[in-house]
Amino acid sequence: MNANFASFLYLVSGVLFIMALRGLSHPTTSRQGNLYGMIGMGIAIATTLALATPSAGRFGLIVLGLAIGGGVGAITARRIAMTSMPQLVAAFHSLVGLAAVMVAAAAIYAPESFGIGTAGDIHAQALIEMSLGVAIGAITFTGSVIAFLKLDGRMSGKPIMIGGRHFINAALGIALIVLIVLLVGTESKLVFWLIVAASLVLGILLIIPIGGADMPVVVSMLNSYSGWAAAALGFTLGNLALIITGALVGSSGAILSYIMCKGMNRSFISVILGGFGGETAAAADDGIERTVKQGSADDAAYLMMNAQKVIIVPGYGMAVAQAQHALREMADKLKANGVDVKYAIHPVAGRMPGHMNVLLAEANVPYDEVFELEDINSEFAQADVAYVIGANDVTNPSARDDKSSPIYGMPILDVDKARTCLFVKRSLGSGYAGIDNTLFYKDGTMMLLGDAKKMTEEIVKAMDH
Amino acid sequence: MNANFASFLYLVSGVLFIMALRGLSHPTTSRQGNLYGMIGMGIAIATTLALATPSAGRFGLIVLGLAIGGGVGAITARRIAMTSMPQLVAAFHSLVGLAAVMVAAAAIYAPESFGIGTAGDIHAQALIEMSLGVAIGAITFTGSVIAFLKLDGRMSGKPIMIGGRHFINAALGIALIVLIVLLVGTESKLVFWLIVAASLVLGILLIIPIGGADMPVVVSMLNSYSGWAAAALGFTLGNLALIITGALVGSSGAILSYIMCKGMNRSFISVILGGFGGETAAAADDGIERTVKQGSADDAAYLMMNAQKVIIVPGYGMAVAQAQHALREMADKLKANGVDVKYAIHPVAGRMPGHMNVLLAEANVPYDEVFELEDINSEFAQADVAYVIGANDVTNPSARDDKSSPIYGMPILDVDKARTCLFVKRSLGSGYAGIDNTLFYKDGTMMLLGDAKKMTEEIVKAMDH
Amino acid sequence: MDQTLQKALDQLDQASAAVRLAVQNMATAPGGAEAAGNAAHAMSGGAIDPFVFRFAIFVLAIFVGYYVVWSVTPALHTPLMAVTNAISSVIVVGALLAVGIAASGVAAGFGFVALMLVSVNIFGGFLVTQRMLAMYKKKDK
Amino acid sequence: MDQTLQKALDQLDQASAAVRLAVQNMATAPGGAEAAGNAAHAMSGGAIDPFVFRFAIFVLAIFVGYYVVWSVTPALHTPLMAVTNAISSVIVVGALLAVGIAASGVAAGFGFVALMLVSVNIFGGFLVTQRMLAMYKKKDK
Ligand SMILES: NC(=O)c1ccc[n+]([C@@H]2O[C@H](COP(=O)([O-])OP(=O)(O)OC[C@H]3O[C@@H](n4cnc5c(N)ncnc54)[C@H](OP(=O)(O)O)[C@@H]3O)[C@@H](O)[C@H]2O)c1
Ligand SMILES: NC(=O)c1ccc[n+]([C@@H]2O[C@H](COP(=O)([O-])OP(=O)(O)OC[C@H]3O[C@@H](n4cnc5c(N)ncnc54)[C@H](OP(=O)(O)O)[C@@H]3O)[C@@H](O)[C@H]2O)c1
Repeated sequence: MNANFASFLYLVSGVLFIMALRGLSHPTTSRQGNLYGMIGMGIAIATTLALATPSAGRFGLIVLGLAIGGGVGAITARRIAMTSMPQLVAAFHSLVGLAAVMVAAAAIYAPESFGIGTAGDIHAQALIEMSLGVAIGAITFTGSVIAFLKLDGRMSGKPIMIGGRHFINAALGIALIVLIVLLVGTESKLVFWLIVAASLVLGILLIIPIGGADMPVVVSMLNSYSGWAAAALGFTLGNLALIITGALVGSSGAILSYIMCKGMNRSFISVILGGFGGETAAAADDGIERTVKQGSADDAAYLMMNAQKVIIVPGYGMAVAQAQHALREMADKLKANGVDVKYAIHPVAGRMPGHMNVLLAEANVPYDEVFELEDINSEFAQADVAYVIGANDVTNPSARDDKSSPIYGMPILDVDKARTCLFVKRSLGSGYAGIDNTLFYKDGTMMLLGDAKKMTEEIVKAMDH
Repeated sequence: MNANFASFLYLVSGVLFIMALRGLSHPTTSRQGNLYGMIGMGIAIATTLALATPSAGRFGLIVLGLAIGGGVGAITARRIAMTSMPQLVAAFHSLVGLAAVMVAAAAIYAPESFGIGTAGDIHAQALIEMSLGVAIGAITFTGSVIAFLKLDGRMSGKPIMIGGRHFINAALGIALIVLIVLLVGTESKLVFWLIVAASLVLGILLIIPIGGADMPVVVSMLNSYSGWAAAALGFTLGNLALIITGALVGSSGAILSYIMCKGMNRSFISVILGGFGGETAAAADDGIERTVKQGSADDAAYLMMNAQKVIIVPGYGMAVAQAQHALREMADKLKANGVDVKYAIHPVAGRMPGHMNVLLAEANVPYDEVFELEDINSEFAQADVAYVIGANDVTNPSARDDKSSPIYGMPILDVDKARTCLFVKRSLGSGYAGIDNTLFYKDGTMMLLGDAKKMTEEIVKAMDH
Repeated sequence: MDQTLQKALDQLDQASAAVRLAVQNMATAPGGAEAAGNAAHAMSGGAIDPFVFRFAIFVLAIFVGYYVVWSVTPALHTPLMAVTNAISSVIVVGALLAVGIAASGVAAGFGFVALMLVSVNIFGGFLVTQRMLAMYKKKDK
Repeated sequence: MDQTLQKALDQLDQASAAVRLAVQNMATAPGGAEAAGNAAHAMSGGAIDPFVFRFAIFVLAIFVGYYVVWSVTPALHTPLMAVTNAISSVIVVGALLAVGIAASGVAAGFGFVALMLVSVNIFGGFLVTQRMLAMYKKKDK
């Protein structure tokens, strides 16, 4: 195929990827957007094959590789539980990172095939671009593996703080720069692998001090990294699709990290430096005896069935308990009874952006019953019941009222303005931020202690009486 | 200067232009944005000079050209009345269009200097790009001249409908394509000038059938055209700044045209085909006698001074009468008296997008007292007085209620929901759309017939009593 | 002047023919074309390095990314993460090249591993996104 | 194989030197470099035409324009028209080239006219925008 035409097709696939992201501006256009993305990927693959015209044997290898990987991918995609999305995304990022390293290695071992010079005489520019790509790729790989392990609970979510880690990281960073300069000078394969090794270690060291609960920000940041790695290799390969996509993915990850940090009212730097958020922080016990009004499923059923307006506030606990289907059933019962039911989603409810929305969508909750914070917050004042299920921090009034609180300034859902506030959780323990929630002890609050799913199911049963 | 570095600088200036438009997302950042634009232009000019390294004589010519043009431009910019902005923009567009033609001519006469081949052997691709640029440029030129004449009242705003004009336009279009093919084949200068001539005529023919009041859409469309012409020449000259800017300007003009058409609830095609909106259509006289409540400046002053909330709705008549300063004075008096004063701007009030905002800003009305339709429309129900000054169509309830009205479906400001609606205009005549406004005859309406400025001044005086 | 140019161009044509021959001889190692390209590049002097263009494309794509991502509705942020992950696997382009034409077996091997890894992503990423998006439904009434 | 290539490259160097000479001779008419560039382009075969890059840049800039203009607040639509008008006068680049180095006097003349026209725009456009924007003030309190 003519190189110009090929470049044009790569541009087309880059534009299709833009359209894919653009589609996500609304649920109705999103499916078509995803289709654009698939077509773009198809065009990129077909163009490369037409350009490379591999021999029959090599072509067989390609089909084999695509089939094995594709099969694994397709099965994973079908089987994965929606609640495991954060882990899945982290795992997928690690693959892209490692693939970037492998591609760069292939380019170093066969520079002619990639048009970046001949063995022993690779263009300096290509070497620089490549080493950037490989370093970022390797960091993405090990970083994502750690994030995956922490999110999947296979590794403790506790921050692992190694003494002098800032010093070690700085040393590794300097070593990386030296190695890249060396690589450009000597083009030695050993130096190349040293770069890979240093970056792999750096990836681990950068992520282990970050607490498990901060992993979503990390995953998004690694997403951004994988984009920059792809863009760097795109420069080496002179491939427009890679450059455009790399920039898109790079921006996207960076913006999502920013949105999350803003939603938590924390600085990106403080997240990255780590040390925040252990596993499950115990409730602060300040010795003051406070009374809590506890209720039963029957009480809750009675209250809601006689309400005019109920707003449901889901949080991380709903995801853990997989309570979304039971919740939907409960809402159906209420609606059948003429109650106005809405869902209120805080921007950082759950453990990744849009987490609650996906789970509710999975349970067939129509998206036009689901509202964002700024669109629904004023309605709590008119609501009879706020049904808070597995959410905690996102309702904590100290973020609004108590200047000394570590989460002060984070926007919250004003559930305390509702006539009654039902709180479904297993204990009086705190949430992700490890801060006591004063709402539990308020007059209008009724605690429904128990697992989110079980409790909701019991309420549904009680509604039938 | 190194060609690579020059290209990089052109990219920088393109990015600065993007930042210039980005700044306009908010008044506070807009001034800085404009500064970015100036810096970008400075970089583009300096880079070209460094690249071309003209002889001393030629350098003198350049300084002379910049000085003459710059002087005229600066003086015009300082002297022009804010109410003449539509004309000014049209006039400026015509300059860009003509300049594009001249640059293309220079390229044809000295192809080597532009790196597009040698005389008699210019690259076909460059010829195609250039003829597109020159054709669009010439259309922009004459089209903008007509728009300027119509907007400035030097030519009747009435649509001039030539018989068979669609046929003539189509013929000219086909002739243009044939000429372009010929140019690529023969590279004849005569053919080049024929292209210019045909495009100049086409520019005139395309715009004269369009009514004066539709000129804003035309100006915006021509803005878009001038962008595409610049981009086409950017391809010829291989200049990144031109390509990027052309695309920016092209999109911008297209989007503004779209916004205007949507605001008027008309299709772009119907605007372009022309024939709509004569000078001042007489009020529809359907023979039915309808009573109108007329009031005096004293009545108006009394009503407003005793109101709690007054919403001011300016329209085209305020611009014509230059009543913005008097209006501001009146609002000051009201505010001093404890009255809550806000301004409501319809998206197509006046004769160009943002027209009213500029005029109010000129009269020192703070922009946080000025609201867009969707942000203020619900407040009319709580307002005691809606002070409609020189606006008409944008308040016409038939757009909301009467399916047979030609403007049915256009969003309007619900001034009829205010307790009293004061209407300042010179007669019971209609506005731009030529449709009778039923609001004049409603109970809550009081007509203040007279020039907008004089009437407002009288009201201000009456307030002092 | 014209003659000098003519002579030069003739010589250039000769050289070009010779290089073409050399390149054909080297079918297995396509680095020759590259070398010739470079020589030519130095000659044409004023020509602009493709890097500049690529950089411009990169910068503009960042702007596009910035705007397009901010326009994504928060409710779809999880699918956004999945789909950006899926499209970041265009790196498959490099893997295909390595498996398809790399002269060295080692390189082809690396390419094959990359290809497998990234295929997981391509299929997994788009399909899981599709699965998620299929769940977002409007109230049916 | 290596010898053939060596020979070819030697010849190429010769040719290149000759072309350089020719180009120097043509200092007044820089078209020569272009011709040499083209010959070289055909040779390097796989090289990508700058047009493709420019087109990519154009397409991405349209996306950027689309988003950036929609993000402009309606209150500033009039300044937007003025500023886009001002920046569209980067066409000054072509005018400067024509006045600065055009071999033909006619071309330089056209360039001069273009330069004058477009200078009106540059200064007028930015200054009138500045004047307008200076008027947008917040409530002072
Ligand atoms: N969404 C994001 O992108 C993101 C990213 C990073 C960090 N974060 C952080 O995550 C937090 C999210 O707030 P949130 O209100 O959704 O969650 P949260 O504050 O972490 O609270 C979750 C609550 O759910 C309860 N819970 C856990 N398992 C449960 C089960 N099986 N049944 C019932 N309840 C259960 C827990 O209380 P018990 O132990 O008493 O049951 C816990 O208090 C915020 O602090 C946010 O900053 C979010
Ligand atoms: N903004 C845009 O971008 C744009 C673009 C294209 C078209 N348009 C169209 O323009 C119209 C704008 O609506 P509009 O309500 O602002 O204006 P309008 O409907 O055109 O009405 C303006 C009114 O001002 C009155 N008037 C004129 N001179 C006056 C003076 N010296 N003193 C007092 N009153 C005076 C006229 O009535 P008298 O003759 O009785 O005084 C006229 O009815 C819409 O139809 C819109 O579609 C707008």
